[in-house]
Amino acid sequence: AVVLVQTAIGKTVQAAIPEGAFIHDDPTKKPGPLPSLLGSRSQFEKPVRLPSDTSSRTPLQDLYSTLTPADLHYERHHAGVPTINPEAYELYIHGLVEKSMKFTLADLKRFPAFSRICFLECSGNYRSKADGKITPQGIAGLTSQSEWTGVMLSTLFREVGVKPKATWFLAEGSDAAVMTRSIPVAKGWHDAMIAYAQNGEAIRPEQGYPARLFLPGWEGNTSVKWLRRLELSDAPFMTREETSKYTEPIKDGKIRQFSFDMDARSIITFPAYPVQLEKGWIEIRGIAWSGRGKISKVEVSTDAGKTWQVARLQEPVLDKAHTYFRHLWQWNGNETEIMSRALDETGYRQPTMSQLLAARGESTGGYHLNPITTWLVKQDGQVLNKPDR
Amino acid sequence: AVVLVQTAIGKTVQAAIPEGAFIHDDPTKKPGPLPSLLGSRSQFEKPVRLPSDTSSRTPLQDLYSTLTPADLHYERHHAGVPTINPEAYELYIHGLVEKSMKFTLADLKRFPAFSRICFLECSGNYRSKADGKITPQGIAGLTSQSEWTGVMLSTLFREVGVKPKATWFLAEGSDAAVMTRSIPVAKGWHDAMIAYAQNGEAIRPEQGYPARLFLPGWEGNTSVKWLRRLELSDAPFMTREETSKYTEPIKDGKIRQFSFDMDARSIITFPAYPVQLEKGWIEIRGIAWSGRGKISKVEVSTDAGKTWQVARLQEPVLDKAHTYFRHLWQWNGNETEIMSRALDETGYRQPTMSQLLAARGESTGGYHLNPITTWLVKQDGQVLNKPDR
Amino acid sequence: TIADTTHWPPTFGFGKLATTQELATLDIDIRPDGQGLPAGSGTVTAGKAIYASKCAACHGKTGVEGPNNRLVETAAERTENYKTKEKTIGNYWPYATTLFDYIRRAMPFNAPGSLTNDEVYALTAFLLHANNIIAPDAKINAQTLPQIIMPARQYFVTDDRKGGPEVR
Amino acid sequence: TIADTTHWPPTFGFGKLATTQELATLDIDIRPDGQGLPAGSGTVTAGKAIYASKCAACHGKTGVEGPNNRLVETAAERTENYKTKEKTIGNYWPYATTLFDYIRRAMPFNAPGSLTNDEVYALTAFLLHANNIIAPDAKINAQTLPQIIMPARQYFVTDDRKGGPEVR
Ligand code: HEC
Ligand code: HEC
Ligand SMILES: [Ca+2]
Ligand SMILES: [Ca+2]
Ligand SMILES: [Ca+2]
Ligand SMILES: [Ca+2]
Ligand SMILES: [Ca+2]
Ligand SMILES: [Ca+2]
Ligand SMILES: [Co+2]
Ligand SMILES: [Co+2]
Repeated sequence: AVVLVQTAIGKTVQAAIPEGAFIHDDPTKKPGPLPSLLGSRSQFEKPVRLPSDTSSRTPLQDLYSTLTPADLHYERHHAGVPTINPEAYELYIHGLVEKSMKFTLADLKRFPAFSRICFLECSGNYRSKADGKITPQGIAGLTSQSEWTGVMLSTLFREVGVKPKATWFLAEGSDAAVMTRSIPVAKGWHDAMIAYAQNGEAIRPEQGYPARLFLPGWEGNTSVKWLRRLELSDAPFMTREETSKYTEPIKDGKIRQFSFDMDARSIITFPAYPVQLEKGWIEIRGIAWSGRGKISKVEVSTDAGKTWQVARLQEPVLDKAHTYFRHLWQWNGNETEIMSRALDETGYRQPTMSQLLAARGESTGGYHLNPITTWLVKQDGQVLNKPDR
Repeated sequence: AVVLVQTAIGKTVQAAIPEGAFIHDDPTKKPGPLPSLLGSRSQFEKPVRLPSDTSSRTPLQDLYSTLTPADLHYERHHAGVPTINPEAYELYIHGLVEKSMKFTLADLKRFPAFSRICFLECSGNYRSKADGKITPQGIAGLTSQSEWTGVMLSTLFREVGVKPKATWFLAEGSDAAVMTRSIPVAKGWHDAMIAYAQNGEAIRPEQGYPARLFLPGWEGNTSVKWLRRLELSDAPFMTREETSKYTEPIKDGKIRQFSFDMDARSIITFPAYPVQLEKGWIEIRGIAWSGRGKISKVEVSTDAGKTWQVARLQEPVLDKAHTYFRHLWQWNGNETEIMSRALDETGYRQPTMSQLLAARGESTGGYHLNPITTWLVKQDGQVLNKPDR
Repeated sequence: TIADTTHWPPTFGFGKLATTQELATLDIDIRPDGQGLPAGSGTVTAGKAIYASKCAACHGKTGVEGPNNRLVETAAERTENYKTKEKTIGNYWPYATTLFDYIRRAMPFNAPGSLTNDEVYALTAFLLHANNIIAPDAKINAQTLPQIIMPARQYFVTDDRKGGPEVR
Repeated sequence: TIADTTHWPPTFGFGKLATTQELATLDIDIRPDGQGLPAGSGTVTAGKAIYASKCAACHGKTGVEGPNNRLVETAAERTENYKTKEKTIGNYWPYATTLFDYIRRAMPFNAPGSLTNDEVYALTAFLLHANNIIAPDAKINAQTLPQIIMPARQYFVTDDRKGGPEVR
């Protein structure tokens, strides 16, 4: 397989590696940089969030699986990202407790720790665009997934002695919004965490450094970041974020409050706008999740909803976690619509926008919208988001 | 709870937020930075790898769970990190195949994809220091864990038509070492991947950007990075890395070759040098892993090996993955030794260094050493690594 | 619960007792029943002046114009169903105490936590009046504020969904 | 295998056929049976000169001194058990073909891939002679190189561990 040639000066040169390979940037011809303190992305990869004044969205279409690199985790905050010195950090727990206490960050880390992989999602995670030129990041980029580590709130409840008549607690942040939400004590005992680590390392500033409340499966706003105080009480506090915000008009003139669970949802992240599709075999890919438990099934339709097939789920399927799904499809070049719908272990099946509006009324506001996302595949390979109504 | 005071100018000021809180850096008093394109670590957190000329080690003692942030993933390469343009990238598969083929990166991504969380470990992952002043990073920092995504090699084997008489294949990188290893074809069919993504995003340059071989549970060097070529053959190629390197002297004057599986191992990462320990309740924490399957149990001793207790394992326990263990211990301030040992599902139990040397002979070289790590806890709270013999 | 606490000690002994003074500093929340409200008071007139200098730039001259969140419902809107109009204090806030709590902790946006309690009472009075909820001469303090019944109170219901096939 | 391929098409049709020319360029490996060895040849004398100019700086004047990897076993060491001495080509390399393959692909470290095939043959001859494996006048080429029996060949055994309780 090695070809030999004679050069002018009579030497046998190694033609096995041809002229082209000797160019300056042939990586086999020059040792590269030595091991370093910290890595960085390839110069050829530049994934970024999509920022607005109040949030920044994860580039779902650029990710290959369910973990979100910490610097691409979505952001939503109400008065910017505070800078908190971990040496000065303290978490107070008081109110209906035996002992009002404060814990330094070092204290929190000394308690028995717990880790879990979980999604986080803003309950305002829905956008559309009339011309269909919107990416998965634009539509549903206010959800991300991390491995969270911290102390179970139940451990701290034990330590301070939560009184039996405590039914709610206030969680308060130390950002400039001094963010507050009321949370049922039952959630605190069940699976709430005070998280100080994300994907193996300290939580990032945008995610609540040095410590946050983390409520698996619940709307992101309730997982109060930069947590400074928990007050146990016998009633909710009716803060601005659980009255004026994060509530939604439903039927009969009512407004739904304390809608904590994130409903099951899925989105195809490939193929999606702005991908230019080629005919032939295509692996449809996306994520599905439910705040109420495990994803039991994801169904995919490649014929505008006429028939549905069961997609493959990436193992392990975890509780309240983004679950990657994949489905093989042979595209023959005809115009069609592709879509996915998630089913969770409670028996819930992700609805269409029409079903949602039929159930809740027309003016439902911007929260807790989890409709099936439909992608229109045009004959020329263009993929556009089909407006939901 | 709010105290009111009268100021000189007769106004009621909000004493609920005291003088101190009005200082410039009170995060509740000034909106912070707005949402951004990319996040970064808190200015107070500076985890780094520990680089040498040939490798860079993961700061195990700074991590809170089993995922390694990509920029802290250990590095080991033999001629630096090449820069590879993903547009120019091609993977060739040839030799004992029906069709010799080449695949661009885009081609690789079109095939059905697969993800899994797995550790990677250099088989030279062992260091000690006579004075015991060595961190988990120093002792065993050549292992890290990521979620890897790519195409199963079996999928590509199907596509090129691997011939039945192919028993080995050569994997070749495009770094300046043009790294080569011979791999049994059976591993290729079983669980080998061509990985192009790590923790959700494109693989980092130090981990083989844009694509690498990934062999779950096998010594890191076999998972050839910056992969450019696979040649199917009926015999191993006996490259320098599988003869002069990555082999180890054993008993009877023999040298063990093709020692692929990483033996089960564990290490306590807290408390560990240079931690200064305080009396009282301590959660002993660490990681355990096996290249041969799942960790079935981790045992911890806090009395120099006289008695052993079963540690809690963080769920889900995954195949060939770092498994976090935690164990509660009340330290009374007396000098003692703490240690952990991993058991895997084949029934293997992590040995002491004496057991290893008894089994392999005294001059075993630097590969595949997985002894129990012992930490000496001194009365003054100092924690030192106890030399292994 | 996720942790198996069977073999845990009754207390780990980490953390310290919080002092009353520390809690007084931090415990700034106001409950619907008025718990947490400080001494002091405010009038619509006083609030109008403070609003003009510290709030109008972002919420508009009359609380309607923006550029930031609309706070006030116009007289014309009052006859419509709340669903057809923009959210305001008049049509979407169930508790008056929330207004005091939120303004004190988070407004003005560029200088949160800078208002005196009297200023907050006055601004609360002004905004309640602007939304036609209290009289122009009402005086707002720890006793009167929790008594106010907000127009939107009647609409709020607690989510009772528990999963399952039904879309709600 | 992990993928369920039951419903897969026989081929996905991604990728292209590789041409013979492309493979000739990349296929630089040498097998123990000599497959892959190019035409050309080299002598100990020629190798000695090239070694002095291109290798000695890193591996030492006689291949013993370093600073980088020791390549040569001294006469004194030859009598000892291989375990007691530093690894060298003489005591730890099972195949002579590996030397050609490795030098050609990876050395000199600062300019890998820059040697001609004749230079690689010559360096291989020189290093084999320096380790007392071939005669000073031996000529190394595609026919002779695979014939050489390396002293360490006899020690190599394939790992046969499969897990289980025994420590080996
Ligand atoms: C620099 C701009 C700015 C100034 C000045 C300002 N605000 Fe605001 N205000 C905002 C923004 C932005 C929001 C929305 C914050 C959010 O949603 O987190 C807001 C929200 C509010 C809300 C809640 C509205 C809702 O729909 O829930 C009230 C009430 C409010 N402001 C009152 C005031 C008062 C009273 C003042 C003066 C003391 C004031 N604001 C000054 C920008 C401002
Ligand atoms: C600039 C320094 C440098 C130069 C010049 C150099 N080498 Fe090396 N050599 C190294 C290093 C470093 C290694 C180890 C590389 C590794 O382990 O990945 C090495 C390894 C080797 C090995 C393998 C040794 C073993 O133990 O496996 C051989 C054989 C070798 N070199 C031969 C040569 C020859 C022949 C030349 C001249 C053509 C040469 N080297 C020039 C630095 C150099
Ligand atoms: Ca709104
Ligand atoms: Ca060695
Ligand atoms: Ca309170
Ligand atoms: Ca404030
Ligand atoms: Ca070949
Ligand atoms: Ca080369
Ligand atoms: Co809600
Ligand atoms: Co090995």
